[in-house]
Amino acid sequence: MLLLELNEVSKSFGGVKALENVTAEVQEGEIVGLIGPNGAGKTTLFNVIAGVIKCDRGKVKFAGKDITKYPTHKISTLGIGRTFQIVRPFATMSCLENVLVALSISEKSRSKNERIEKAQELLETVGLAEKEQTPAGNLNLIDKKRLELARALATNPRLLLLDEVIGGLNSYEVGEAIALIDKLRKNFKLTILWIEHVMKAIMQLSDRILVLDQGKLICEGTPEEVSHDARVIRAYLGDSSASSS
Amino acid sequence: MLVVHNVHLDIGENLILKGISLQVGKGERIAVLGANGAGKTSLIKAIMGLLPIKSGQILFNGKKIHSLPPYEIAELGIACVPEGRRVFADMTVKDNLLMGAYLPHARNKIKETIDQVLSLFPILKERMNQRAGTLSGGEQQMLAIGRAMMSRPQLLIIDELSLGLAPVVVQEIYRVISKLSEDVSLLIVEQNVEIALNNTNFAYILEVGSVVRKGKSSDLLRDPSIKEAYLGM
Amino acid sequence: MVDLLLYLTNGIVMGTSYALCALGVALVVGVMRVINFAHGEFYVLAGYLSATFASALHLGIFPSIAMSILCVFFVGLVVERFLIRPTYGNEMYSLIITFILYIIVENLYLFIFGPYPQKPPNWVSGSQNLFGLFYYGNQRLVSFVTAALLISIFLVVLHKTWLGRVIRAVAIDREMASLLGVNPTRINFFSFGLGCVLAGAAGIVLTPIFPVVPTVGVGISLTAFVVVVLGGMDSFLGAVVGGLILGIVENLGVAYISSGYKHLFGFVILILVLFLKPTGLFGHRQFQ
Amino acid sequence: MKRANLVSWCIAFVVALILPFLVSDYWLHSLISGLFYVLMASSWNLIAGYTGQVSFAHAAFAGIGCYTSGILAVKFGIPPFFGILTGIILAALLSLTLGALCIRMGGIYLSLTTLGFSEIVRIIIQNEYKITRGTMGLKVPFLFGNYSKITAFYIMLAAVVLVLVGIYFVLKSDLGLQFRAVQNDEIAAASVGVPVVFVRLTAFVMAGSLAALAGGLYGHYLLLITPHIPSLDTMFLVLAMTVIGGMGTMAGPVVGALFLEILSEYIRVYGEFHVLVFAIVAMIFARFFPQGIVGFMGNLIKQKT
Amino acid sequence: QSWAAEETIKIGVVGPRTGTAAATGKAFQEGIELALDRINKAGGVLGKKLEVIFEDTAGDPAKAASAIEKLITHDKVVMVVGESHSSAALAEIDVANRLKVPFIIAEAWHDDITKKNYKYVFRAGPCNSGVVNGYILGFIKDYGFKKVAIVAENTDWGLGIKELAEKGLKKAGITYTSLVTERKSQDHYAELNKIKKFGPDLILAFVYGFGVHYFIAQANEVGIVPQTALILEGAGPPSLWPEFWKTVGDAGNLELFVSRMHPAVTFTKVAKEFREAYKKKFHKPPTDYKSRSIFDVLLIAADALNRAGSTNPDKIVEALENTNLTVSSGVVRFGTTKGTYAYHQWQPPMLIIQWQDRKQVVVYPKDVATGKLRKQ
Ligand SMILES: Nc1ncnc2c1ncn2[C@@H]1O[C@H](COP(=O)(O)OP(=O)(O)OP(=O)(O)O)[C@@H](O)[C@H]1O
Ligand SMILES: Nc1ncnc2c1ncn2[C@@H]1O[C@H](COP(=O)(O)OP(=O)(O)OP(=O)(O)O)[C@@H](O)[C@H]1O
Ligand SMILES: [Mg+2]
Ligand SMILES: [Mg+2]
Repeated sequence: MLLLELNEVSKSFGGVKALENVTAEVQEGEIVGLIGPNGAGKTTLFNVIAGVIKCDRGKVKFAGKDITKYPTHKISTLGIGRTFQIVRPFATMSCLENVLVALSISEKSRSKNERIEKAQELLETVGLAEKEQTPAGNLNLIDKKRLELARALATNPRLLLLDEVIGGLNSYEVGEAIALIDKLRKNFKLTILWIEHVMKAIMQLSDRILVLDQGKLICEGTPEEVSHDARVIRAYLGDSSASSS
Repeated sequence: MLVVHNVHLDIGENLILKGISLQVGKGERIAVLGANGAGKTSLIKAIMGLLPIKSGQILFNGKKIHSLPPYEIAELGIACVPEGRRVFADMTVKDNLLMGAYLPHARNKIKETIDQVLSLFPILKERMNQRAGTLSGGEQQMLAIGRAMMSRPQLLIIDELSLGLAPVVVQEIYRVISKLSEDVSLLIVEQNVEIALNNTNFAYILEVGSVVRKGKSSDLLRDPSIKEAYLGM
Repeated sequence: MVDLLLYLTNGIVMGTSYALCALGVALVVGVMRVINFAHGEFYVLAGYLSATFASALHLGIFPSIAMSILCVFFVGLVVERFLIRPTYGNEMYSLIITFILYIIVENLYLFIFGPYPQKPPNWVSGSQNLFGLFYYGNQRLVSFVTAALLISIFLVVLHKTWLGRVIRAVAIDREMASLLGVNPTRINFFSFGLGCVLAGAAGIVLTPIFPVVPTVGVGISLTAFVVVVLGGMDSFLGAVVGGLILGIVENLGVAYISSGYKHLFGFVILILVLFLKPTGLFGHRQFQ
Repeated sequence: MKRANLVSWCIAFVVALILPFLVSDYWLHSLISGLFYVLMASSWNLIAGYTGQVSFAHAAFAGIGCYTSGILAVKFGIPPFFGILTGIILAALLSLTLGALCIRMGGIYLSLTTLGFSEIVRIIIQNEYKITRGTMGLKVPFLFGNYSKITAFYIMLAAVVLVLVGIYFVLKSDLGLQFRAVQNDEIAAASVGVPVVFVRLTAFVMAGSLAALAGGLYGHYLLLITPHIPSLDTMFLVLAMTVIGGMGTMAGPVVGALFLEILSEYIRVYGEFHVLVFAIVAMIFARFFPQGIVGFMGNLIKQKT
Repeated sequence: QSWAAEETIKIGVVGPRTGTAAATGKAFQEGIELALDRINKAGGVLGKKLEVIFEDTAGDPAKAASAIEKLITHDKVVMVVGESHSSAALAEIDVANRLKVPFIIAEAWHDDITKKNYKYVFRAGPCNSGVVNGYILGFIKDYGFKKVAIVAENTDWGLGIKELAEKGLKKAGITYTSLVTERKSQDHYAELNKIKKFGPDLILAFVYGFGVHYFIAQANEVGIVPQTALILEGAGPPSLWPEFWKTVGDAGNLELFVSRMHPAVTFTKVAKEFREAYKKKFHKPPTDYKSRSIFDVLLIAADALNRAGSTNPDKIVEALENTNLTVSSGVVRFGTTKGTYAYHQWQPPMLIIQWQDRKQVVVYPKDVATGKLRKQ
């Protein structure tokens, strides 16, 4: 089933065209990688989907509903969870409370104790069980990223947007993270759209990859197809015609 | 001239630079290459005094500069074209250029330098009284380079020189840059590996905060493993 | 018709000094992202000092003005150094600090200068028959010309001199300016002092007409805030136009609605502008 | 709530209960004013301390509360109890409107808009003297029955206890969690589904209504309401009390309000300068102990253990 | 402290020491010192020394109410005197009456203060009706003014006196117009423009405080005063404050004001003594007559206490009702018939004075006039 649909999405900041006519689809159950050079507009695309930024033109549809003009919190309750490239924990609140904030919305009908249990469960899933009372601001970056993940999962998402969750990890940790994401995806029946510049990870885990460059979707396909696409190679290695002088 | 020695740098708990060393000699053109998030911009920010380093040393003409504020580093003769160009959008092109010559030693030779810069980038001459924010991306990049030139630096650092620019423009800018390097040493950060290697003498390749390769640009250009490394396959 | 002309004239005259004062707020907001709640207190300080220097020290009008401005500048620098600098980057904190500062200073004035209005001697006396239609105080006309002149000088300095260029550059992008060799802390320091001087200049120009009492400062600050929001917080031109608009609206309001509501019009405009166009008439940037 | 905390709150409450029998009539007046400021500061803390919005309209809402009820009592003979209720409703509606206008923008814009609103309220009260009696002050009846300070004290105390307990439960509820989330990071809060504007608006309306309650009770105790209640001077006191006590803590505003009120009795000898002394104390706290008395003591205790 | 309390009898004074009318506080302070000197030299009251506690009202009714309450409940004063703002006084009399402590008002003019017929409230000072009907209207008629503009501040006093003046003018068939203004407003051009269009030959300014200075200066700038109209300032002291000439400059020439004191007019022997004592103590002649007003009420209070022979409030009230005392402004006798503002009221004789080349010239009542009214 078609879960997310982007139709000619455009967004510019002053003169910068961060997104230009981006049209793409994500099927339910897929894990889709989003790559592209720095400043390509990947994060902006996430922000548009999540409603943090409103696009200038185009349409975003989620599960058949037009959510282009929805406010962020409503989009979240519809089932889109996300993490942030630059982590944004609720710094003065404990890890448990961070997750409880999300549960207070997504699990309104449940009792307080049930919610606390669920929050503890989620923290355990991402490996933060020991730190549930630690203020989120005191965590190290990796733990903050874990917390982001737990918090996003607590919104009961159908679609999870992950923005560079692996960035900054060493190769051992990357391996662990990949395993975690894979596990979550199965346990929670998630559809995932993720941005990553650790190619190893993205190639290994994604069903499909979208490539953005200067705001335009220049390629999409399986990891295999994408890695052999001329435009993609050019976007990374440069246009050889420019270097001829 | 510039010596970066075993620099470590954290942002929060995240280790961004893990012992980087590099050198820029007089009159050299050096490239720093690497994928997204490798730490190139952070390195430049560290050199310019915008980010504090945790350990290591940064020397410029033998003087330690790693604990100086940016404006003192600029005063020593390092100019920088930062990522995203950062022209003063609400000011005219002319005022932007003049701001480049803020430092006293540059202000004395302002006429001379401005002529020089305008002869390198003739297009700016036509835009002198236009608001910088209304320039196209390429023009803004030229303005940013021109502005940096206005301070008559000994070392010019450019982050993401070709980012967001049309190939023709990139070509044009590199042509100018190569003329520049007669008086100025250059440290250029690029993702566009091929272009960078074609236009520099020596290159360092960064990966997750460390230098993984270094060598003469021409040698690296010929190395097939480089291309591969960059698509991560 | 004659009435309207009088109200317009008075609006423009008053509006010009509003603009002068508001330029100081615009400068400090633009460069430092600080809303100085005590802005009007510098107006009051200049008023008191010029009156004191003229009467107690028997200085002439102009020497006492020059000395007052100098003092205001130094007081501004001291305030920046010890109270504002620790708040950099936290605009709510600076707002709270300057709000408390306003209360302190207002009460200090009461303590030092007493509750009585004080004014420096008029620069000129008498009045003019304007356009052959109505009489208008000479001091007001002279004050208007002075304020207009000061505004022009300020705008010229801002756009044509190194100092102005640097101030604008820091206001647009502090980090970039520092990469070009500008010490932004020093520019903050200086800009705050200059902002205070602008408030002081308005005080100097207006106190011969409206003597100062310890409590007028907050009204001046509020007027200046209304003006910068109206014009756009990051626009100096906006402050000038905003000042004129406010002056005219207030005068028409007083004339045709009620004098008691004089200051209400400004706030109604403030709220409307914030609602309809948060960046103000000439502003681009929204502050967060 | 931690046991030690609960115990200290209970002790404070019991002391408060017997206090009227221990102090002179005159001190009783100070205590009642103190309780009024506890209400004001605690409710202002709800927006400033817990959702990070510096509103300058708090005193204005207190003014709306007391003038609404006062005018209803004077012109239509409506008993203060219903008048205060009407005042609260009016304040809620007005804060809803004002909040809807400016809360989206937040930050400095909220501060400036509320400042403007507060001046508008003051100017209207001062100018519509035919209804409000302007600076002359409106004479209003006592809360109910015959004038008695003891009655006033207990009514105020009851209001304070109710409000504090209410605030405590709000803070412990989902809403409180969301307040803090919004204060920490709006965008992150929105992305987990917290309706940011709604949450801030709720805090704003709650605080506005509570201010109206405080103002109404206080006005009918004073028997005379003047534009001094909705003035920036009152606003300053509320802000100073919260800052000195400690923003973002339950006890902070209570401690701050009582501390300043009692301090004000001792610095009365400075006559016209007592505001100056207040302001200097507030400045010292804001500048050197931004976490306030409560935060400062908390840190001290933490350091010792 | 309790030791001292037994040694003295305490009287409270209420008045503005801060805010826009702080000058009154200063005048009160001077008058209090002189009165204490005089009373204590003559043996004090009830055999003890008299002590005065002066509490600030800041001119704000709410503060005034709590100030008088503090004096009575905390400082345990036996009487309260003073006040110069009607709004504040109207708040204070309720407290005084509720707590049953005699209160003699010196300078709050609103009729309602005594019209309420409170048992414990007296006024030994001007009231609006007395001033308007007894002096201002007579002055207008006698000097043949034809068109009057009234400018009143929006306070109890301003609005009250404006209404009385309107009534009187209407009855006398004199055309008038009235404007209400804010006490604190500074720019009066728009209002003055309206007045100018009306074209009066007299402006009655019922604005207390510095506002009236600005008004006069600006009226001169726009060519009304004294070119086409004279101005009569209805509250007195602001025209006597040192800041007056600094602010209005030459525009103050020919300005008229209501006063209770003039060096050349001495109603009683006490007036002379006051003047001498004042000069001796403060090394300058008295200017603000409110120093003398407070002096007088303190004498009245001391006299009543001595005659009552105790600090019992009801006895004091009785003694006050039987007052027959010569003070600086005349012989005090309080009215005792209930029903009107004249109850517990004593209206002192007033003067209308004109500034002529910076000299005070009494122009009304004509029997005590020291010179002629100058219109140009
Ligand atoms: N709020 C904003 N205001 C102005 N420009 C913006 C804003 N957000 C993003 N941009 C610009 O839009 C472009 C795309 O940015 P975006 O953050 O989406 O890139 P990205 O693909 O996520 O890059 P990265 O790999 O560095 O995270 C950049 O040029 C950026 O400077
Ligand atoms: N403020 C920050 N907080 C946390 N992490 C950061 C911050 N700034 C940068 N980083 C991280 O530091 C690492 C290096 O970033 P840097 O910007 O130096 O890379 P770069 O090589 O310039 O990459 P790019 O090609 O995107 O410009 C990245 O993983 C980035 O996510
Ligand atoms: Mg990104
Ligand atoms: Mg970079």
